[in-house]
Amino acid sequence: MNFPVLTICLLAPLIAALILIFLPRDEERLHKAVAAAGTFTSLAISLYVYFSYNRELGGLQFVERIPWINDLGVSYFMGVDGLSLPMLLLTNLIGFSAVFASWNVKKRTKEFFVLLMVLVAGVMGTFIAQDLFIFLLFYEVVVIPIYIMVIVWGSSKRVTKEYAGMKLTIYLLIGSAFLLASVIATFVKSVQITGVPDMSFHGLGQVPFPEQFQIYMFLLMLIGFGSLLSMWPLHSWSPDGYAGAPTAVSMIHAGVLKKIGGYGLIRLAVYVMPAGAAYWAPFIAVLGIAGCAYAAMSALAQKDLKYLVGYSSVSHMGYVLLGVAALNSVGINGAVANMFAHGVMAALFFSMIGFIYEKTHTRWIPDLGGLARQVPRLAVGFMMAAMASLGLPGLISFIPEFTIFVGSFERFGLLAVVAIAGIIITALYVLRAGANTLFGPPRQEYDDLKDIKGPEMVPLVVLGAVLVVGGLLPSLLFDVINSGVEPIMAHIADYLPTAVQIGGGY
Amino acid sequence: MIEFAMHHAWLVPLLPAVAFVIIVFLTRPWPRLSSAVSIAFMLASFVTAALAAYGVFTDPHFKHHPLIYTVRWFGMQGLNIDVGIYLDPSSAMMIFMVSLVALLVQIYSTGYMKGDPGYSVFFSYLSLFAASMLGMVLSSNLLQMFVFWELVGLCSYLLIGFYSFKISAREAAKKAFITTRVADFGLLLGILAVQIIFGTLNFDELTQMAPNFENYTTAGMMTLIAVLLFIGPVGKSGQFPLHVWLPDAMEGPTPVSALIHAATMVVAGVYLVGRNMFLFAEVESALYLVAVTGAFTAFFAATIAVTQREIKRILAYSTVSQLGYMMLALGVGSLTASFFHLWTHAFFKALMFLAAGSVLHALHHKADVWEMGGLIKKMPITGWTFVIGGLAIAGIPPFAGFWSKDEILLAAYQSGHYFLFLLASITAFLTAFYMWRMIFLAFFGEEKPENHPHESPANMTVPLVVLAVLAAVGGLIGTPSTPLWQQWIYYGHPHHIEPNVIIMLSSIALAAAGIGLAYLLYVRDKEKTNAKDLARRFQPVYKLLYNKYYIDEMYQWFTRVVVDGSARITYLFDIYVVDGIVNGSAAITKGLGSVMRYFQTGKVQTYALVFYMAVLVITVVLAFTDASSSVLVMGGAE
Amino acid sequence: MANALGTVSFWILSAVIIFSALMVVISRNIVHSILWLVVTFLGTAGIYLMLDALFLAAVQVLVYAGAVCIMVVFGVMLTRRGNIRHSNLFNSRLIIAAPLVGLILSAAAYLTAASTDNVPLSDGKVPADTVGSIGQWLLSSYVIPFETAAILLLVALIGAVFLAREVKTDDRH
Amino acid sequence: MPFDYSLITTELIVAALGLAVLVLGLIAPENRQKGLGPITVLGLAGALAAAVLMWNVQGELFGGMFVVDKFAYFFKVLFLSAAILVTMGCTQYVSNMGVHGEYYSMMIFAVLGMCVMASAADFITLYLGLELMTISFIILAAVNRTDGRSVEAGMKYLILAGLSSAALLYGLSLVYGMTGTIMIYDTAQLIVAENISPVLILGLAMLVAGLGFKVSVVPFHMWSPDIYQGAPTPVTAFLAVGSKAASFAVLLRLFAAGLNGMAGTWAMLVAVLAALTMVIGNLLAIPQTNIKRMLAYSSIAQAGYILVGLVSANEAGIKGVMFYSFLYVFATMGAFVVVAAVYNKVKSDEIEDYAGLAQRAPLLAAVLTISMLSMAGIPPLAGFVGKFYLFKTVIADYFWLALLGLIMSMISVYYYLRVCLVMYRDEPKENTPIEIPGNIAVVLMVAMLGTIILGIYPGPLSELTNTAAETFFLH
Amino acid sequence: MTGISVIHYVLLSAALFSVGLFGALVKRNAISVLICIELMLNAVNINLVAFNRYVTPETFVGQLFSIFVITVAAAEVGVGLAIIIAIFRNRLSVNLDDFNWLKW
Repeated sequence: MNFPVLTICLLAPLIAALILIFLPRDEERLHKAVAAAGTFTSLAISLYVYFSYNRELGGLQFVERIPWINDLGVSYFMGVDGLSLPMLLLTNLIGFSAVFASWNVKKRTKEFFVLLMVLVAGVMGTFIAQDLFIFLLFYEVVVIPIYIMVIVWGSSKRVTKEYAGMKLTIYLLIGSAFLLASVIATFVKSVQITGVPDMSFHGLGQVPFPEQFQIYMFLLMLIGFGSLLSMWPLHSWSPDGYAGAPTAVSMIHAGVLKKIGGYGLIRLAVYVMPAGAAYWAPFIAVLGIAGCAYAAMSALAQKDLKYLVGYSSVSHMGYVLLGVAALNSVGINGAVANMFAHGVMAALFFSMIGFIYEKTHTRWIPDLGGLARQVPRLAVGFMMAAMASLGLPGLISFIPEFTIFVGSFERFGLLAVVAIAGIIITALYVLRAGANTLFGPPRQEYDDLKDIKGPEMVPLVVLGAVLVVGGLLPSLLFDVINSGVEPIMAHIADYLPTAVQIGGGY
Repeated sequence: MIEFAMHHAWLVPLLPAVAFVIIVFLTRPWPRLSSAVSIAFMLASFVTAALAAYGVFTDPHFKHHPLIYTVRWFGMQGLNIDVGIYLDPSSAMMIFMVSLVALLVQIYSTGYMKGDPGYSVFFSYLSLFAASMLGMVLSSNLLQMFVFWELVGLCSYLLIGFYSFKISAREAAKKAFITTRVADFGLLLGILAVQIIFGTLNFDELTQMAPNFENYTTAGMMTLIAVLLFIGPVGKSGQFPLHVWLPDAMEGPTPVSALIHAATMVVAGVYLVGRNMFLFAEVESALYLVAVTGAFTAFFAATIAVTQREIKRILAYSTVSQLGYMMLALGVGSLTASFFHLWTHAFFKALMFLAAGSVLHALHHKADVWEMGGLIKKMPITGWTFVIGGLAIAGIPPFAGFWSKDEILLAAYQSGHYFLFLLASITAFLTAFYMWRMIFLAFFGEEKPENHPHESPANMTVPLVVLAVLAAVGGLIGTPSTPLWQQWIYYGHPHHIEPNVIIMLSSIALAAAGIGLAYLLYVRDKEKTNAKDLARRFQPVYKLLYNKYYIDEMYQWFTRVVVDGSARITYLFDIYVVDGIVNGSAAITKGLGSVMRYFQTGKVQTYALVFYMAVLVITVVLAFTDASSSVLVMGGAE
Repeated sequence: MANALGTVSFWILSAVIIFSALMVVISRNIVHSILWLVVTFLGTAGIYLMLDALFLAAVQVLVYAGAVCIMVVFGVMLTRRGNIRHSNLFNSRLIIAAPLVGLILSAAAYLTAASTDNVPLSDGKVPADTVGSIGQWLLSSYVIPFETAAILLLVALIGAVFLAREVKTDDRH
Repeated sequence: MPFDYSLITTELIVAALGLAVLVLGLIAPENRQKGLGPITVLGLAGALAAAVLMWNVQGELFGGMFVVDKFAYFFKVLFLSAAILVTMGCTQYVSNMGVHGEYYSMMIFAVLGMCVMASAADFITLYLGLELMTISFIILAAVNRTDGRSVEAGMKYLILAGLSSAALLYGLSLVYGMTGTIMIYDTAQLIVAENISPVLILGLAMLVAGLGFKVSVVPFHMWSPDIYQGAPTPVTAFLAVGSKAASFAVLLRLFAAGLNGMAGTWAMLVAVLAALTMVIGNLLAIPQTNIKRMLAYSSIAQAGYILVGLVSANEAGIKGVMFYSFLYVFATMGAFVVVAAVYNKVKSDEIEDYAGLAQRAPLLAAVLTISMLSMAGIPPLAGFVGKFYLFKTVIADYFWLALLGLIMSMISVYYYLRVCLVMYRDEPKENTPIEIPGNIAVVLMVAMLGTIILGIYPGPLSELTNTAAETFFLH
Repeated sequence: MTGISVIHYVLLSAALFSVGLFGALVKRNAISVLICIELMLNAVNINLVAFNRYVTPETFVGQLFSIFVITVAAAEVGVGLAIIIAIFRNRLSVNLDDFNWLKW
């Protein structure tokens, strides 16, 4: 593949951002159109890539590789495999939807969409970079635009948006400091061992790191990626952050940005440090389970919709961790798929909450009620997201969750039961929120609300369609993911403990 | 044609699903069109189902070799899941029954729901429900079954909450969903365990493996799996102690109660246990649990039903009770009896609900039977069909319910669970009593002047009549003299239970006694003084029953105090401890900065002082710690 | 004999230097301080003489004892305010500074004394033509520092003039 | 002894330029004084061109007293670029101040001092270069005589620089006494780990203190916030970049080359000082309300990061220092030029007066943001790559230091973002846009693009610093 | 020279340096501090000259060094006094502790 498809995909939003910079300030519609065009291009390309990816062949495809920094062994190495592909698609689905979810932004639209485009491009970059260094370059690109978007366009509730934004930013950055330290150490060690600097994931994966070293490094990476993934107890930025952020940011952050944590955990930590992974897996599982249960319980106590979804996403990331910790094909498949599923679902959720907030100026559940009558389409979107959140079969998140359960149940047995029990609590809070927001007697003050229409429908249509299609045809997702997970599992197989099995063989 | 239907049985669930999509995306603005689409597709589905069922029931080959065809759904190393169709006599019977009832209910709904603003939506939900239910019935593996299982749950949720602006409907829907969700947790665990132990979820493979389960796991684990799997049905089929949602589910429109909460969805649990008989049959104790749960539920619900006042609630408890019967039958190992009762119950209970709906329709949703009376005169079709249903459920021959209930009692008796048999028999008496109590109160006796009932339109009465016919004759295929049912639907090998005349007669007697007592209390005694007297005399018992043993209150207490309380505690822990640590370290960092800046006094000689102090410290530390300097060497050996 | 003389003169000069330096610090009157400073500088020049650095001794006397001290006196005069007798007081740091400096001195003295044997002593003779040699060095090997020093002096000159100049009101446009 | 003048072309050009500007400043009429800025820029550009063209011409003068290697060239290019940027970016600030000739000539002489320092391979040259630079800066700091703060800054710098010079000299004299040479590369041979005079420990402490003062290492840093705040902004900028880089050049020569034999003694010390510097610099930056003071603390922290490169005292470390110093030029210049530009309009350096800058002057806000984030080491900006190179050298032996450095640099984002908060969130107090003259815009664009490009594509600079670092130990 | 070695000179230098430092730390008057710095530089010079005499008598490295130190010291005093005069105009004080506008 000579044509640099991925680079173009990456550049499209950046070019849109560049165009936006030179547009006049008050052409709001134009800003939105440009942003939509930019993200649409990326979406179209990533759809093309997704469906033309050769699943039988597997491995890295659409590869572009240019030497970049010789003494660090860095190359501009872009490519997609079964792991990155769903994430790429997810990014663009959500990026595209986020533009439309922000359709009603009135204040300083130009800056808003410039930052949004940078955000989308940054996230995209992490998923298609196959070189650790390039990955890191993109890893934090997004933090600052997010901060600015939160403080300018965000909203304050329990905490001020300034606090939320700062907490989010600093928390993630400090987490990433651990990651960076481990990356540098890994690199130095790899040069020591092989003598040849190579920063590509593949190259690092081939280095036989000493086991003790792997164990230390994995822990650091776990802290780094774990805080991004809002692993319990490193999650406390998450609910506050989402609550403070404007809709588009919440969508992208909960939808894809968080997933970088899980993605990195698999792509870097597990792949390069398999012995470390094997060592820490039970620990991760415990944290994952704790996260599931704890965040679900916290979500139950929430009255603010965004907090609710914020805690809910912490809870869902617990499942992802659990899947990763299972360290078997099924678990990791499920983890990746669940990241995709949760991304779509959370984005839809946040976009709907965003519309609700925009229209009613409140997210406080007791102040809402009966909206299903007044804004039925919004209610449909909300309920779809809610149902996906509680893992309703037929929507995208059930099969991934099931897969995670299979994978983790196999390894952790009864421990996993706690996590599975989380689905009950999830159902409880999600349904309560849905019921108290949408159902019940309609309130007079909301009688003249306008239902979402036109461009506002895009998030619902796009993400809703993915929710349903992914739920009905999970193989669309799993075949791709599996083609990426299999090589990783084959690579790390030697380091893994034999599975704790229930009963005899299976 | 028949061949086509059998090999395209996936059309049976697909057709209503298509109807759902069409209504949602195209015809929603046109209510009549929507209902037409829905009914047309349902009819097509019914025809296909009927043909397929006909195909199955004409070829004995299928008794032991179900027709299975699957396609890959998704998979990876270690987990491969197919979707497919599993057509055997049981599922053939089910799709026939479900599609028929669904069709009738849809027709009925054109009348009942007329003018409702959510008319199209209602039909779309009904279609979706039919699709899910049929899909569940035809599932070829446990996961697929679970998927549809949950989807019917969703439809149930949506339909219970159809009048979502009513707080009661909203709460009932939520309750239904969450209660069944709790149960599904167990089911899911069971499925996971099956997957992990046997490596497959396909029924056909599992059927082969289950008898040799020792190769895979221990008996204890098998029991555990069976119990876990049973938890799902406990929730879905309203068994004690997860029955609480079912009576509340009556907040939905009455056709929904008829279709979902009487005839089809609630029997899904029974069907699931039946479908997995190969697992349950291997572990005696699990089966016994099923039996006990069933019998107790049957009795327990019946006692509650005795005191209830709202027509649909009485029917709901009766449903719970009848579901208990079915479970009991399964538990004593008679799939035949269980499914037979499932089949007959579907007709008479659907009939009664629809008739009740007709009544409510006429009385503008006045539900208390005590405020009705003499309706049979104004609403003859509704009334008499209801009576047929009442006879059927009470177990009066030759109505359908008699045969199936008799089969159950017989099975219970013959399996040696005499106590359960006794319980079931008492329940039969209670059933007859409370059912006829309702009928007498509502349809006979004096008319209430404030009511202005009128007979419902034809599109509502025709389904009633059809169902009444089925309720009357539906059991005739399983009488001791014509044991067609017993020859087709069974687990393992056909049961040839010798009819036991004593049991038959005693059950008739109990039914008659129940009806008679109801007659005495509520028809003969015009002022109902005796009934009221009884209620007063046994005030504590009456209150206990009337308040459904306070189980709802217990659950409410549990959720409010235990669940919400611990949620609250978790949240407080989160914002004060977890977040407190975060904010605390931030505050410490900031505080350090703010404090230390005051060392920066702005006085130049202070800076110089610090400077040389540092020089001193460095010198001293280096001189006295550094091994490479010769200072230490001098002080040491040299 | 020469040794004894050298030893005696070293101790005397040292005593003078340290005493006068202490007086520089202790004097409450800045003018006295400056006078004591001159003494210190002269003492240092004596040390230089002992160390065969004749040219340097001359420079010391001319530059330090002469030019610098005069300059400082001018500085004092230009900034005189209030009572000259109390123009050179201690500040409150005394209590910390005194032990600090004492410790530094002890550390330095200890380390210095400990290194007696480490000094790479040389037996070479000092060339007779001190001044000539220094001139040679300065303009050959040390030309870059020399030129740099020249520029430095220029900078200092310009800077001093610039800074000490009265700010005219029309300086700012 | 052959004397190859071509080796000191750069210094000669700078010296000549300094004298020329001085003279022109004295004779030019008041209204023409503004022309000195462009002349300075052109002259420095000439010197820069010379340095770049002479990249491959290497050699030593006077038996190694004055070393002209790629390491030196690299730093000269750095000083000159910084000087050009700061001169170009702050012409308006300077003319508002009303001092031209003296200012520009002092600036140029400071550059000269730095150039001498970069090449100095003996104590005397080193000391004189250092003092030339220092005295120029003392005058520059006080150059705005009408502003009490400026003079106070000069005063403080004078006293403290004098005290630190004394320490440095004392240290140098001890090294000289214990080795008998003042040539840095000769001391390397004479001081070996097995035989270290005790008094060298004192000397070492004094040297660390003296040079640590210049690069503002905690606890020798206390001057810098006051002086950075008080001095005129361009001076602060140049002080932060030039003085610091030159002192690092000297520090490297003196420690990594000259005292390499004592590395066992000072490596841990430097590591601890680096850690202290990072922590204190960042923590004290947090409560600041004046942007210059905040940047001063931040630049203290930066010195801590750069010092990490010294700990390993090998080529990789030197390369890290060079790389970081270079990108630090762009970041610091970007930030301070913005500060100067804002001061021209707003007449304040308080952070709260930056309210709404993003709306009044998006470019200024963007450049300030990017510069600060680069200092914090946020990818994909240059600072990240620089930190990568620096911490890479110590991670194997001083893992805690690397981790601490990374954590502290993330904490630093906190106070940088507070500036962003004010700039982006708040509404401007007055809504007039701030026009940005062409020259400032050019500087800003250079700084911004430099920061971004070095971050995204650091390959070429990395190669360059590699070759330059290779020359370091060749003498 | 049995009695007096280079170490004596170095010790003398250390003492003088300390006295100078002490003065620089504790005097209020800026000019006095300046003087004390000169004392410290003088101490260094003693060191340099002594080492020159004992370590490298043939070359004049140490002496040259001290000549440059004297030069620089003179320049420093010049600039220093100028600044003191400038700040005196501004604040009417030469007490260093008064110059604390820039702090924290």
